Amino acid sequence: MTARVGVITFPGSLDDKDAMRAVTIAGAQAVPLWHADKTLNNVDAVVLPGGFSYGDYLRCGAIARFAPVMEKLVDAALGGLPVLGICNGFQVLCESHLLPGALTRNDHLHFICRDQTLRMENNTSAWTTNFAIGQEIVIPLKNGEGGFVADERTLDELESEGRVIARYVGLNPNGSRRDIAGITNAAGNIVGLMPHPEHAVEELTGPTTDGLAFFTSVLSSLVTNGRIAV
Amino acid sequence: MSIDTVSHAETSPTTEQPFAALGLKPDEYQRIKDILNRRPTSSELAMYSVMWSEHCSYKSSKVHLRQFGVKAPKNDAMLVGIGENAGVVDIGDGWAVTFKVESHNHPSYVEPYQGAATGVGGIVRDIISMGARPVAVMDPLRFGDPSHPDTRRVVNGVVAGIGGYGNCLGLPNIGGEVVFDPSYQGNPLVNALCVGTMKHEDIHLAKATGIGNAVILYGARTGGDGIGGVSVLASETFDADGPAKRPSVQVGDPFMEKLLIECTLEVLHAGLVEGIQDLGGAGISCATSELASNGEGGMHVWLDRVLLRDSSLSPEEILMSESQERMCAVVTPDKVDAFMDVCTKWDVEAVVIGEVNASGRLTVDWHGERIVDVPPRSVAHDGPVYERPFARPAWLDARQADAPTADRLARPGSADEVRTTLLRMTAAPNLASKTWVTSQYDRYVMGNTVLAQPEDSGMIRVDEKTGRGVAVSTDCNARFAALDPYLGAQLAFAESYRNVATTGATPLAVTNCLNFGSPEDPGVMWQFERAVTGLADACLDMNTPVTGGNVSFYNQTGDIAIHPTPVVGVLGVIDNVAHRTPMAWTTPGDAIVLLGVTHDELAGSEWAHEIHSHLGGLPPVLDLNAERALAQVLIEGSQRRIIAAAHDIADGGLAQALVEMSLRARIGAHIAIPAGKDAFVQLWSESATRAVVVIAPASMSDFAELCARNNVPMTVIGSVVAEPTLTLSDVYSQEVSVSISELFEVSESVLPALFG
Amino acid sequence: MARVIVNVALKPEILDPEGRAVQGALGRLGLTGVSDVRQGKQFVLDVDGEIDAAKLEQINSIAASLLSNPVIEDFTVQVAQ
Amino acid sequence: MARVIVNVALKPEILDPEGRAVQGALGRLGLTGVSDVRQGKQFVLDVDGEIDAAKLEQINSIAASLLSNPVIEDFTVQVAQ
Ligand SMILES: Nc1ncnc2c1ncn2[C@@H]1O[C@H](COP(=O)(O)OP(=O)(O)O)[C@@H](O)[C@H]1O
Ligand SMILES: [Mg+2]
Repeated sequence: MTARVGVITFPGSLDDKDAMRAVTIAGAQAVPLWHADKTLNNVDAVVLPGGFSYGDYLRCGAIARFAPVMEKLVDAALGGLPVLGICNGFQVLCESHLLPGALTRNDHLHFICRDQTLRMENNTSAWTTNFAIGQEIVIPLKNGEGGFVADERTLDELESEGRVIARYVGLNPNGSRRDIAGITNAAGNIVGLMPHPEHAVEELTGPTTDGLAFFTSVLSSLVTNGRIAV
Repeated sequence: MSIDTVSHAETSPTTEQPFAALGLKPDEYQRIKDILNRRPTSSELAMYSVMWSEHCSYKSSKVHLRQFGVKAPKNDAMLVGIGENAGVVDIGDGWAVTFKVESHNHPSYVEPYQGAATGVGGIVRDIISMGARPVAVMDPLRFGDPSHPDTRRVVNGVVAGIGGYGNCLGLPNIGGEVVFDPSYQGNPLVNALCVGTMKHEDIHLAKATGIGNAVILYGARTGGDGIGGVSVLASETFDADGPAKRPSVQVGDPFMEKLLIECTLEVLHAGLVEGIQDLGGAGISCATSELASNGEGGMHVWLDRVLLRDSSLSPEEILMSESQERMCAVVTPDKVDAFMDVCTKWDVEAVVIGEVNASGRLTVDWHGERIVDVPPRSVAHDGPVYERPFARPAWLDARQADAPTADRLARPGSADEVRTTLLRMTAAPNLASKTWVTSQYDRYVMGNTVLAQPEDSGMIRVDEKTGRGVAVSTDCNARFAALDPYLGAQLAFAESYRNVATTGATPLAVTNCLNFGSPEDPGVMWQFERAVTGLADACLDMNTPVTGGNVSFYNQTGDIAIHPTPVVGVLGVIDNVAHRTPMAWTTPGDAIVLLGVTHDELAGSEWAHEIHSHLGGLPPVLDLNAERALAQVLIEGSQRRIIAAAHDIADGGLAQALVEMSLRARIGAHIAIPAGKDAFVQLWSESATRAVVVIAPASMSDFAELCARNNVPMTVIGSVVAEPTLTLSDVYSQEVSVSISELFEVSESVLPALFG
Repeated sequence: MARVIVNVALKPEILDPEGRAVQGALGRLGLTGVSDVRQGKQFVLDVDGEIDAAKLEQINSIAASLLSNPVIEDFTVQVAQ
Repeated sequence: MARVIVNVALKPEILDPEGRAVQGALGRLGLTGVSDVRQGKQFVLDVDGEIDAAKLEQINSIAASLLSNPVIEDFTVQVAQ
């Protein structure tokens, strides 16, 4: 059985089609989910895509958090459903308190789009099992509010529990505390990532195909955890 | 508040009206009275004044622009030509592409962020109103002197505005231009281009057909912002102390526009729409009169039904409001409910404001009273047409005589001087890396960007299954146009054409944005006429029709006009984007080949500008047959996969092309200046119709045959090396060598230091 | 030390997309009867020494040029403690 | 109708790059002695009817959840005329 991976579209989501393409290339079935629906359609995992949900007015992710579909998602995520929030999706996860911390305006005040080197620091979360620890990858980064902040205690906790999944290498593109590019929750099923793996899944259009492993990882974890049969 | 109704106008013929304040000339006002056989109501006056403004009516440019139609090459690819919101071309496999460039110059000086943002918004709505999904944007920009204190404000605001709007819409930015010249100090140019794709059957036109059909206004509410904005702004010259009146500017809402895109494409694909029109300059006046006159010729509008943001607006203001993010659709009565459901799904407000009828008139009521009753064509199409006087400016002879010959402008004459010049040119703001700008734009969204900045053209995959795609470039060296506007426009076209061919795509169609000074100046009008003629002649010769464009006049401060800046965009098609030619070499040992011939042509060059602040002489000569042959080699070489990399030679000459290729590749090259040639001329001349190509040894004989068959001169000038160094040998008998890290440092630091 | 507060708001006739988005969200969260929401910026400046007339004049002119664009925005300047 | 003003500011310990950029620009424009600049948001809500205790409570809770993010921001609510 192929895994069904849902991709939620909020008004203003932009990378939803890209996320669906990435899911498909990884070998799963992409299932579109709509912000106003109160169902997750029996999917095995969910991607919250990048973009500017509700124009990113007020604060990125602040309004999307209150969308009807999010009620279902929060429950399911707390119940172990693998969830990946990319960029705006990461912001929604923080605003929903599924992940700690917040994402703030880039320290240089500009939107930035670049091919970003990351060092993978976790290969136990649902979305990172197919990476090696210490592996360096290059995937696009594009955000205006990507600076990860949290209080020192939370940061220390994330570090000591191995919940920082990836760090910026070389240039820190947004002023993120401790160069953090992505984190996971304690259970390892919910991951937030500022850069965009879905834009690095094809030779022709991405800087690399390094992003694909995030999507194949979740398929592996679903099998390992017995959430789907092989 | 009393309403000026039609019947009131009939009975009060002597009422004084502020036609002059609205920008109408006495004879234009008289013409309105002749058309109506009475004085216009205030609402009618508002409509005529915005629709007959330079910006909306093209009254000064029309007589010249006709050449694009008259001289249009017979080209089967053209599905929709000039006159619609944007032209449409067939790219094969049932796919069609529409693209257009538009200016938002004046508003971007007054409020750079919002001016640029709403410029992107406006062109995107033109594309959706053709039925296409927007898939990419580009932004040709011109700013004043980089070291002028005001330039920083304008650059930062414009770039953030283009990024802020385009990024939020989810459209990849795949190219553009950033050029600095003091001539743009008080008149920056913000041109925005959008590309859209659709299947042939999805093409839609702006016409109101079908008697009894509903006219639906949907999108943002109508507010008091930008009333008369574009039309008044775009038709007035700023006086020397800056903007004389600071008219209201519109604020863009890209989120609303994103909803509008999705909503519009959904109603179009569901077959719910008969005709559609975006609301740009002149707002409801424009949309209703154009829809009506392109259809059966009659429409009635209940203006009080328009949803307002500010309930105190008068009917005149509602008619003139240029609030952004609105569209107008013509829908059969049985489909109105379905249309409204789609709007509700996307949280877009919509209301039926009118009905198509057989009256032949455009009538508008305000709370039951008739305030407009006009023939729609007289508003939309029969505006005044001016045959403005034009004359070759007297100063041109002296400028053309002022050639940058070796005895008049000091040239580098030793290896040391060449090295110094190479670094200075790499640091020239016009040549330095534009990463500081382009990194503020999302180029990845939608996942179909195959090439983007700093490549020669942007390239988008249109069909994910077959790999069919399009490439687009925009170019213009306005200094060439200042020296000779006819040739300057042709050189702009040739560069853009070449940039498209360089990436392996076949040029198919042209759009343009003609940015000039005041049409009331005969010298400017002459530049305009020459540029249009040059472009039309070149397009005919090269079989690439002009499918649309935009004119921006009054780009001048006091008596001083900007350099004539005819920005030309060329669109090409490529069967399989996997075969595109990138600009960077990758493999040590590959040969580096110069295509074309280099003459001593430095007039209008970046070298003359940057090193000597000089502008004089005659621009490079252009041979369109040679240009076509070069393109043939570049395209066939890409299709047969015998070109490993290619880069066109333009601003900054061969030297700059090699620097850019090295920076992109991060590995170096060893170049030998051909024996018997002057190193300086070889490196910095800007002769047209040249490119650098990279050929693997195994493909060399095939490539040589290809060049010979097409009569394209080729010279092997060096090879790719593994070391990160660009080495030039035989430079006045010595060697010049620069590490790529040094070039990188120099090139990347310029714009951040100026504007960061 | 004095604290100066500069509030910058879009002019009433100018579209405020952010305010509109907030208004929509308020409705969805059950706060009804909100007829308008405008979102502005607030700058809090800590200035050494006294704010005399000349200094206030200077702050006013900076508020009119750097902190706001008079084409689309209004501002107020207020000296607090 | 009542007007409610909600001011939202970054917590003092959170870096405020916009405030810092303004501070830098103030110096370049010749306004010296500015020891700190913070940039916050101001929401002006026009609410129909009276603001009673229950309504104020509701607005407070929305300010704490929607209008501000307690991880990084503080807010104040103020009823004006
Ligand atoms: N404002 C801009 N927006 C996007 N891309 C830009 C912009 N300005 C320049 N570029 C890109 O930077 C690259 C270099 O520009 P330019 O030197 O004008 O190229 P060329 O000389 O090959 O036409 C091109 O890929 C161009 O599209
Ligand atoms: Mg160019």
